[in-house]
Amino acid sequence: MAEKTVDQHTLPPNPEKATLEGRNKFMGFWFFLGGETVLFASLFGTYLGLRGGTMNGPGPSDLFHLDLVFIMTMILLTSSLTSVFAVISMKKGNFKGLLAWMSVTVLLGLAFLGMEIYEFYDYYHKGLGYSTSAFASSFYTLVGTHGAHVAFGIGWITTLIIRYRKSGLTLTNAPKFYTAVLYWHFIDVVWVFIFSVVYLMGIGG
Amino acid sequence: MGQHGMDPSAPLTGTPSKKTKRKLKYEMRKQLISFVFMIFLTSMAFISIASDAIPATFAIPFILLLAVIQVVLQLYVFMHLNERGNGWTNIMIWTGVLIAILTVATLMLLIGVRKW
Amino acid sequence: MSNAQAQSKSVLWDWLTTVDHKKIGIMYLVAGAFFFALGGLEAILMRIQLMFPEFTFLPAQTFNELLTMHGTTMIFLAAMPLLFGFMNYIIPLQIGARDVAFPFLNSLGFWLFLFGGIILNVSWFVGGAPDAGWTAYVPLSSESPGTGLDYYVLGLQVSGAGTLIGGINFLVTIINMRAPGMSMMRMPLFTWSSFVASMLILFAFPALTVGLLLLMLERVFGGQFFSVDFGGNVVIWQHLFWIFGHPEVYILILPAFGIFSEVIATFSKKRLFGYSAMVFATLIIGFLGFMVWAHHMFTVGMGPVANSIFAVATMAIAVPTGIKIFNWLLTLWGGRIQFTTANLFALAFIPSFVMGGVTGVMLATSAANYQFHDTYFVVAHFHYVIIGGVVLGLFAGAYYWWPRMFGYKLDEKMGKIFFWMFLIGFHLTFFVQHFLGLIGMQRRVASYLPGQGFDQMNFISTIGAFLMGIAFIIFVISIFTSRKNKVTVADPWDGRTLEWTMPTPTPEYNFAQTPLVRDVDALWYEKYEGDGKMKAAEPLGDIHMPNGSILPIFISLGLTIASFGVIYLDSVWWLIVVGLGVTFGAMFVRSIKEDHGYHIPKDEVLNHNKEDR
Amino acid sequence: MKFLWRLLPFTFILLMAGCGKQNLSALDPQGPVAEAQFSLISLSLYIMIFVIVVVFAIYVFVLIRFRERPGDTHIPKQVHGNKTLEVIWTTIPIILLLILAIPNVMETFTLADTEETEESMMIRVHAHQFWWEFEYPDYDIVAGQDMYIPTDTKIIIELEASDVIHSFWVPALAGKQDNVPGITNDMWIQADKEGVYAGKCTELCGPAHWLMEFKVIAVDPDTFEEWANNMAEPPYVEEELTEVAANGREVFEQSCISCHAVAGEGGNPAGGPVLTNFGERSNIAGYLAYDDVDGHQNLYDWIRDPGPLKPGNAMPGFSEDIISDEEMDALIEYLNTLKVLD
Ligand code: HEA
Ligand code: HEA
Ligand code: HEC
Ligand code: CUA
Ligand SMILES: [Cu+2]
Repeated sequence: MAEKTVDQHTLPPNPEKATLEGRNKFMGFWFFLGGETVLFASLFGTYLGLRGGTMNGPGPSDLFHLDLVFIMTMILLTSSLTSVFAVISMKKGNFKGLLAWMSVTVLLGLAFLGMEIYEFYDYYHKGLGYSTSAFASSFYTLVGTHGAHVAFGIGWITTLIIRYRKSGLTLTNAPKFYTAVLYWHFIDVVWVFIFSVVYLMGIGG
Repeated sequence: MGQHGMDPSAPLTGTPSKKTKRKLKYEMRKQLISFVFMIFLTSMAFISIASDAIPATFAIPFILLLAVIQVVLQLYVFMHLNERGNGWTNIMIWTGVLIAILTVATLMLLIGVRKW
Repeated sequence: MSNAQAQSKSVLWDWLTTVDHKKIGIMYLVAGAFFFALGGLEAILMRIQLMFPEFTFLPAQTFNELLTMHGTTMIFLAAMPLLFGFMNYIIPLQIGARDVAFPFLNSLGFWLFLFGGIILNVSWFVGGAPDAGWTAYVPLSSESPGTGLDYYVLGLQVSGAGTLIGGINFLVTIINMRAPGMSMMRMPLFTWSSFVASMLILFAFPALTVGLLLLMLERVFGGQFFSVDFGGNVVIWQHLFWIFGHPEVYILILPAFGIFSEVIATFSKKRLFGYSAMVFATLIIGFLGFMVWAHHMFTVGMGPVANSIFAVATMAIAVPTGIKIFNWLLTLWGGRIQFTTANLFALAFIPSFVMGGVTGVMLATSAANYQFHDTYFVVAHFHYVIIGGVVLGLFAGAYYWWPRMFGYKLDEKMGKIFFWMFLIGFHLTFFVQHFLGLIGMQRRVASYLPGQGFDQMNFISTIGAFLMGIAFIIFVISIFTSRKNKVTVADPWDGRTLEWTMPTPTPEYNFAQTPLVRDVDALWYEKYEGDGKMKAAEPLGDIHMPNGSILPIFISLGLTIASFGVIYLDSVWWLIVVGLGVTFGAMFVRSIKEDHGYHIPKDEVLNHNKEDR
Repeated sequence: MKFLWRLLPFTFILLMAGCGKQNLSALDPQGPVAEAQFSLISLSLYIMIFVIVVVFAIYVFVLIRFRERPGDTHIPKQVHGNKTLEVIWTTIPIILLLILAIPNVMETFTLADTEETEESMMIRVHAHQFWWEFEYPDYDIVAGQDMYIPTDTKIIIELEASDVIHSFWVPALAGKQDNVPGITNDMWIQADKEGVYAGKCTELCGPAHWLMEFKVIAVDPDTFEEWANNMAEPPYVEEELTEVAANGREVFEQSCISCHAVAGEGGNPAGGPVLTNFGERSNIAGYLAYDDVDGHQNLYDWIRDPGPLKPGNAMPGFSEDIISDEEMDALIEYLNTLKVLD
């Protein structure tokens, strides 16, 4: 594992992968996302298996308002872009920019989460309790697990921002920011499927 | 592992090389374009369901296709899965996707409601 | 920072906070052995109950709890952790690394497993253990009264998280931490098979996580996934369980295969025959392992097309497994076979496992499976593959690596007594069970009626179990009585791989200098083609080491507390908040406290190495 | 040599015939389904024995020939592998598996052929914790615990469950299928000979899982018709009852009929087995001897306190406060009269 001898304090092109720790973290995190893929697939499968089981309770077409969900999707997509900007700032050595873009990402995430909470609240008052039907349970569990991921991502990135607000970019924190961004993209990927499979297909057939 | 003597918590200084800068600029453009494209895809999906003009038999596969395209964009443009040295990462992600597909198909089809 | 942290604190504190993969490996072995004895004891109790027809040694309910806990304990808390113990200790040594990729997470994985195991077993003392079988089929499990099943769900969830972390750690370690020259195709087979097993862990455990999550939501929070009256479906659980469950059995067997490859090559003094075929076969088994899970569900009503596909896919696994069997045989062929205890276990594996494997193929015959399913024929099958494969592998590994891990050899004489008693007991117990199944005895029965022709065979089976139990006690005794057989050389078996290149006991940094690998069986190559010494890939220098941490225990403890909050939601729901607070708090501390480890100065390394040579 | 191969499984089966009880063992098939399955089992067994013999032969040879002898210190040649061998031991197992897989797939489809025909008959099997209910839609009758079928008739079976998963297994007639709540499964069986075939529940379903037994009783088609018609309208309804039995009937109508239907009256969906032909059971609750040494002690014990006899079962006990000993005798006398065949 001979390290390329570079001056340790000059900005490398990929600071997140400049150290062995960074490379380990980077790779381990990607693998974790591979596992998460199966985790969400299991939840999607369960939802798809049970979505017909509304048992006289409200079903997708009684509940979903596509326009709100469309806006949520846009917000999350945009937050994906802002986190990309954060990474580009990082690679440019612009730590302030990194923090700023990460903050924007968090804000967008919060907006998304707020809307999701509103959505659940609304469905609940339209008669879709968690125990109403198998459809209800599997819907809330799938979308809720995604929501929990968003919440965790927000907490994680916020912690990073606060912890490193004054430290500048270092070889230790670059991989941390980078993996957080990967996580955020992954959340977005999952949402794309929730949007298509749960909401659009729920309304469309 | 020969990193001793360095302090990993010291801030990195300097600016990226010209080459890196050029690459970043190019990347930025690529990402903006794919972002716009993703927005477009999402809107298409939305419209194909929201407007009653399009029959569900077409709309459903269509939106699923759009979702897949978006995911590939996310993975390769935003998350740089295609960069060199990501061989194992690719293997793990696509294995995960394969098993994910199997899982979803099974839970839709093989839960005893219909016999095959 | 210097080595201030490394200086002597109390021994206990050292073990509680260690992030050294060798110590973690040993902790896995100790905990795993404890749970193995526990699971074995449960088996013996079951066997006593089944000794005579309509025997009333145990109430039916207790029997069901025992059988559930026996299966669950053996699979999750004994077999897998024992394998993890060897993987932890040996993989870094075999690939020439000083450490694993994530020492902190490694320790977290261990503590999660241990706390999960404790949660599960607490159920015995508070109103009854889970009673729905290790497969916990709904709705029996979702509607089982009492808290037993809640303990099952949360115990497995916590320990499963530990396993997943462990799996990722091994994957990254093997990919990123190999010594120079150690290409993938020069890795020892144990490392290879552990690598594939870790891949299986990565993709199989999330399905279990979701299954357990759903079961928890159903039981505690009013979910309706499995309630037919609310549109639920009970087959979903079975799929989720087996999407995990079938790969799980290969997670168990592949590292054991790896152990046999090492032991057989070492003790026949030959290079492993068909190395690349072995690697390839391992990968194929891993891949096919994911395509066949529904062979546990042939009778559940999926339909003939689905049954046929899964039947044929399952049979296909016999091919790569056969490749491995024949390559082992050909490794022995032309060798100079030494009958050490380690090798006896490896040699006994071949016929025993083949017998278990071929009954697996019989089970895979879907139309005939309608007769076999859920009978003692299945019980016989899986004990043949698990004991004849995994458990013999664990014992082979123990005898083989014991000097490396503990600095002494296990007594060979007692070892051979243990071996023969265990082997005979094993075949006695489980061979007759094939016939019991075929002549009509279902599995998971708390007893059976007389006059069905079951009596003698059950009696024989129980006697066999006693033999295994006594054999195991002999083994445990021999661990203590063998301590005088000190080993001071680095390479007591004339080994082939890198774990035999460092002084005994293994220094905490493993390799004073990272070795340079020039062939498969790196050490053997240097011994017989080179000058007998490993080449170094780097100059001697300070060695970087990670700091220990107590946080993994706190993270695991927090989850344990939260689990009790879930189990007793009605009274102490606030424990969830407290527990998650502890967990996230510990994670928070970990993430804001940068920890760059410390260095062992070059001189100290030099001194140490001199002393031990 | 070839002859020997054929003989091996055969001797094995002979051996087993000594152990297995008749009409219970899967190795002693009594109908086309079990026979088909048995021939697959035999086929797979031939193949497996072949594999085992080959492996054991190489194994034993190697262990004897290449063991370390005292004083031997030579270093064996470090062979890398052999392509030809790898191909051989990849191909041969594939061929062996094909020989097994093809008939298996065919058989899997044959066994799944549950299309109803002119000659076939349909029975719906409901499984409960811990007893069985058999509904004959063509005859509009329901029976408990004993499943009567005509011989030489393809019986289509639909499987359902009311609480947890159970599994319907009659080893001598056919392999099992699961009774899954919320799902209807099907299978078919057929008996060649008259006889009583033991049936078992093969899915863990609670503490009395091991006692959830039943019987399939194959009778000739004429007898079956008689049985089915009499189940709909039992002859004993017309007949005069003895005084004791009439008293017993009163007790029954007071305490039992809410759960147990007799002659089409009483019962409820969450109740217990139909007792219309209870007098003809050979076992109570699937396993207790009907006529034991002490007369009807088992039946008496069952009604008094069924709990310990079948842990977790749903029938309540009736203490002496509710049914006196005298009434109990009458009740048992009455239950004995519930016969539809003679
Ligand atoms: C270590 C664990 C382990 C291993 C390795 C295996 C290996 C195999 N298992 Fe097993 N199995 C279990 C553990 C394991 N199993 C457990 C625990 C259960 C029960 C779970 C429960 O319900 O509680 C189970 C149940 C189980 C079932 C479901 C039975 C039922 O409930 O109805 C089936 C069905 O197909 C099956 C098949 C197989 C097959 C085909 C293999 C193959 O991998 C075997 C391959 C090996 C060989 C075939 C031998 C060597 C090969 C040759 C010498 C080449 C030539 C051979 C031929 C041509 C045949 N197993
Ligand atoms: C790794 C897996 C593993 C292992 C090693 C074993 C080992 C054994 N198993 Fe296990 N078994 C399972 C996994 C395993 N089993 C599973 C998954 C099931 C299915 C459960 C279910 O249906 O849900 C099962 C089910 C099962 C049954 C069927 C129960 C039923 O269906 O009703 C039986 C019955 O005979 C049985 C017996 C045994 C015996 C006798 C051993 C013996 O090998 C054990 C030998 C015992 C010892 C070696 C230890 C003895 C210890 C002592 C005497 C204490 C001494 C203590 C000290 C010295 C400190 N097992
Ligand atoms: C609450 C409902 C209920 C009541 C009331 C009830 N039983 Fe039962 N009975 C059951 C159930 C359920 C079973 C099946 C138990 C099992 O095998 O798991 C059963 C089984 C039986 C059996 C065995 C049936 C067989 O086919 O072998 C007999 C006999 C019997 N009951 C008689 C009686 C008599 C006599 C009474 C009244 C004194 C009575 N039962 C009252 C529910 C009831
Ligand atoms: Cu019903 Cu077991
Ligand atoms: Cu399996």
